[in-house]
Amino acid sequence: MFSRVLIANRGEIALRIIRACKELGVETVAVCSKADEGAEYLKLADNTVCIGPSSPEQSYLNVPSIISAAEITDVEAIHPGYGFLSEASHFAEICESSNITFIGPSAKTLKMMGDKAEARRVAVANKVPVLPGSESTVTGQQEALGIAHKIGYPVLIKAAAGGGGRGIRIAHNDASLVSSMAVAQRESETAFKDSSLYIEKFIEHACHVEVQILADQHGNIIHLGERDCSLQRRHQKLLEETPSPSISQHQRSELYKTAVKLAKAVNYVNAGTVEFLVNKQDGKFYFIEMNTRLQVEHPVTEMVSGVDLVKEQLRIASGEHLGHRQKQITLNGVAIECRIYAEDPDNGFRPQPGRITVYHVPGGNGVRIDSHVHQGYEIPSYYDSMIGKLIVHQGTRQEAVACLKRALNEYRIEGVKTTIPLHLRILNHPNYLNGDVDTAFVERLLMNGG
Amino acid sequence: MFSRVLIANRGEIALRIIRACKELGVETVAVCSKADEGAEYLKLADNTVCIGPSSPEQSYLNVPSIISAAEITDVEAIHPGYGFLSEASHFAEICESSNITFIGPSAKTLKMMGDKAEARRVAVANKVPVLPGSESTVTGQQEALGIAHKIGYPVLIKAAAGGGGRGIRIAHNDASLVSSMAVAQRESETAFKDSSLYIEKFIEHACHVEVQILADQHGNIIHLGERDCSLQRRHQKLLEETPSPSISQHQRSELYKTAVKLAKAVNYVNAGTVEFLVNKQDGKFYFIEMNTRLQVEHPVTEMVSGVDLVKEQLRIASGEHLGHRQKQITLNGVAIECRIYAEDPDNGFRPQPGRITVYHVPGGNGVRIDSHVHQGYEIPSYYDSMIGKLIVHQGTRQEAVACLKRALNEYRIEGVKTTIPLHLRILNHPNYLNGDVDTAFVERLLMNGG
Amino acid sequence: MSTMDKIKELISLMNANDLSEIEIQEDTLRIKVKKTNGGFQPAFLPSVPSGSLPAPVGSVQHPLLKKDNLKEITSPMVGTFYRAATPGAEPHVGVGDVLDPDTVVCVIEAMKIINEIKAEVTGKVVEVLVEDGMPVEFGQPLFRVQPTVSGG
Amino acid sequence: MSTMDKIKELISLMNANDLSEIEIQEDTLRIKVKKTNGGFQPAFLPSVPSGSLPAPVGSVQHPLLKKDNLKEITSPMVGTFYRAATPGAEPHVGVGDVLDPDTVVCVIEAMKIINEIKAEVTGKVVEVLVEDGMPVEFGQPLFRVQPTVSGG
Repeated sequence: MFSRVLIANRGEIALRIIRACKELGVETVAVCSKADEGAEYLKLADNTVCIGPSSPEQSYLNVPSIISAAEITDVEAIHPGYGFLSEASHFAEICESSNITFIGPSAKTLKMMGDKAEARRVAVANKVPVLPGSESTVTGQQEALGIAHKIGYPVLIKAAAGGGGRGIRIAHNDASLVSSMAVAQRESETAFKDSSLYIEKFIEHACHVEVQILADQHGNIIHLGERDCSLQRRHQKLLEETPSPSISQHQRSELYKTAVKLAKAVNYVNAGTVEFLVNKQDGKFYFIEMNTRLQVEHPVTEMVSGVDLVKEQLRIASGEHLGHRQKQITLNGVAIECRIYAEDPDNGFRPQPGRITVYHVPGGNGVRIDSHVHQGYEIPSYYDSMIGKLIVHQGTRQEAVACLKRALNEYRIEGVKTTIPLHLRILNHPNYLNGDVDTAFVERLLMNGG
Repeated sequence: MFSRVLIANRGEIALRIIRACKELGVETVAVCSKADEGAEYLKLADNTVCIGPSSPEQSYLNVPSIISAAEITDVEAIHPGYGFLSEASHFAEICESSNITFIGPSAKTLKMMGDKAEARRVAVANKVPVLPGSESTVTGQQEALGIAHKIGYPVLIKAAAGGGGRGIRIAHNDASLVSSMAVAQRESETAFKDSSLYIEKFIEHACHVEVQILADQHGNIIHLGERDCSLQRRHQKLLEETPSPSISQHQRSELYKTAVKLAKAVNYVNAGTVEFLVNKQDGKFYFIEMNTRLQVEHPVTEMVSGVDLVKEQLRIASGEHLGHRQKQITLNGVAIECRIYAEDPDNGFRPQPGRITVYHVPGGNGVRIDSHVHQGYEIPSYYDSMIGKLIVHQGTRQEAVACLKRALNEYRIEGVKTTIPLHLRILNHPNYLNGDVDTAFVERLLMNGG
Repeated sequence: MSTMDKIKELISLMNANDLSEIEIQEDTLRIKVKKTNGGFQPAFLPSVPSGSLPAPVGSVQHPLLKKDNLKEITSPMVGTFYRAATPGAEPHVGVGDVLDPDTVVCVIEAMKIINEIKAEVTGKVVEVLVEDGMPVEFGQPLFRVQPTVSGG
Repeated sequence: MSTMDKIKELISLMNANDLSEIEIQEDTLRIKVKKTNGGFQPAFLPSVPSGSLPAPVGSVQHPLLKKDNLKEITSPMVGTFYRAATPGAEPHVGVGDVLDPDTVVCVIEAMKIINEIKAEVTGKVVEVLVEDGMPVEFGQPLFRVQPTVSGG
């Protein structure tokens, strides 16, 4: 195991990784921007290095600064968390050339799976079903229109370098395709300095199901079940659960097999997630992409499997064999996660930076809280507005929903508005209770008023 | 299932029961004394009834007041929690005669197992090993001396009506037996209006291991593994874990068999705990007593078994069949609980009532918090000084200890002193790490300074 | 007194009384005083409104009345409040009635037993706070009384 | 008393009395005084003292010096601080040296690259805050300078 690790991230996931390191006896170096300097969660790290000003580009995305911080603190490895540099192959390459272990797959894998068109080719070559769409990236309007006509509207426009729901648009006809493409390209150019897109068939009633993979450097690959992340708002996940209430046992085992097959085909190492879209009408599933990193929603998998994914990531990166064989993995009960965002529901769910004046979290049996905030915490305006995750674990879905509701009602947050009322609305909706949800459920709920 | 239940308790266990009821869709009536009136945890109940002044005798032990509160709120059942009236057979009798279900065993069972001498007779009759000692209660000095001479010093003096470590004394010779008896009788008379005692052999190096039992009204009895509660201070438990690090697989299964046998012999119904003392020198074990109620430390069992004991208590009391058969129970990993007391370690661990000015609890994977307090909470001076329980669940004991340490270090409590530093001292002690502990471990640790 | 002097006095009041907020508005006099909160009093979200225990009649506090030295007769037990010993009988007391400490003002039924409640105060009944037949908890105000002997 | 004087007095009152808010409105007199909210800033226990990054030399802030309009030259990057471009060479600057904005005051090595750091201020070096060869983080004060042109 490593003796010292740098965490190239912030907020709840930085704290999540600090906790795992502490439990493994690994020293931690946290990095921070000027906006996060002095934040309380940083005090739980053994060391903190300020790496730049508040803007993410100059701090958490600032590769030279992070590498330099790693060098002056003499760490053996860097954990990138999620977002920021977690899927940046150039960062992983620089780590490799600086003799620092990047805790994640190789730069080569990151590059391959990070290029969605390339990932699609790999999937097709391995007989993994993919959505009808462009076979490689598209930049020209005529090409895009041609593909749309071939596969039929509605179509989805995705930034090749996107992630976290950014740069995704739906077009229902030629005119909206042309205008959406222009916006998507501009956005993608700004965010990722890459304006290439790809286009695929949009499925109206689909659920988003992803399979968690763990693979070591010695060729052992296992899965840890699936997560259903159909509840999204603006393509951003809001509530995730395992097992998926929308798929059959047969579909489930097909998804597991497919995910492991794909991971094996690319010699995947470390934790990864294979995302699928499942058509609720005909039950067919399609590979969307592989997330070559830890996911925000990883705790639901930890709750049902009893496997600590962050500790496993550290073990795998340090060269250890997987501690679990597939047949040793049993998935017990149901886990659901709510991502709590500081957002104003009366104002289009705009992020609400500001000071949390009152903060009290739920507790008790089956409740887990992952959060870096506290009473008096000042939410900076530069980053994600998620202030924590509430995860519950119970024997059945009905019990999990009941537990989640009572826990959400115990929250006491003042100073900023949060998405807690929205979560309660979802949980009280009869369709949610019946497991009758798809990726448009939340948008429909919001359109149906107050 | 019941539609409305009254909770005849306070603090963390009242909140624990409110949470279970909420998750089962059962309405709750909380009761409170004047000292607890307005406490925040009460607001999570559907209804609250003030039952008397601050002193426990006039409120939480005030049977007519509680029954009257149950009648005016029209509840079907009363959950007594632990302590207070939880093992009072007269209270259970009055519930029965008032057509209110007492959530626990029958008044008959409470009476039988509550009388330690009677419990001992039952154990002997069922070939359950008991400690050498008095066969029935003792009140006379000469009788006590005779028994002590027969079984040999040191001996333990216990209040027949005691519990929670109260009224227990060790005597090493005739003089200390005589004086201790006098004090114990006076204490017991005050606390329980019953001055009868019993005397048993004191084992110097013993561990305290107890087996959790669940039994329904239809004759089904299962166990949910053991808890090791050897870490005590003044006979009060401080840290509990499962599985016990001190016993072998063979001893473990013998204890389980013995506990189930005894529970069956007394036609036990609801949740109960059979306590054993295990002699660390020769491995022999002895029945001490049966706790006919929920235990403070029940969460460690919940963590490894996945069974919610409070929900099971409610299901059993409402006449349902046990939801689990013995072979369906699997105990996964290791769970440890720390009881956090508001006490001043620099002042003989005297309870510290007062206002909690800062309160922030740990979170993350494997961490559970059961607590009724919050920032700004005023700890009343009338009751137990426990302000919460921290429970961790991990795959191995080593991981559980590491998780517990990092979690204890995340606590931030100001305004009152707590036992957190003492817990950290225990967890850092090499003997604790090796599982080399007995019931005198904590006292030895405290005597060795610091 | 100057504004500054006023503020200084307010601050010393705050320090002496553990207050967190004082608000004054002098034209049509508005005063707001807040006790130190430190963290928060309400730790949890308010639960659903109570189902079985209806709010007692007139249970809202009248601070102005209280200032006038009114006394409250509170319930010494949990039970059901009856103004008369038997159904249909005349209430023990009503508004305007003069009480001495031994006057029985109502009965409370608890566990099928009828308990007579005495005034334990000398004075005149100003208000009956609980409706006949309603449940009451320990310490709940039952009557408001204008004492005739000593002030509050 | 002038408005400024009032504000100053209010601020010193706040500091002396641990207040978080004072609000006045003088026409029909509106005053609002608030005490610092007992909430807590430090949410977690302080961790063990940092292992690898030693505290920079003289990094403790000197508020009095700061008031005297001293300026700090801070590190624009993470890396290792060297007072000279090559080992054994004379330091670029020392206490008493006069700087103009283009004066190279030190170098910081980051990712094997030597970066020359310029003063970006005109003045005289009063204090060198970091020892040669020590790691520095972004924004860390390196030198304290007495500006010669404009005050702070």
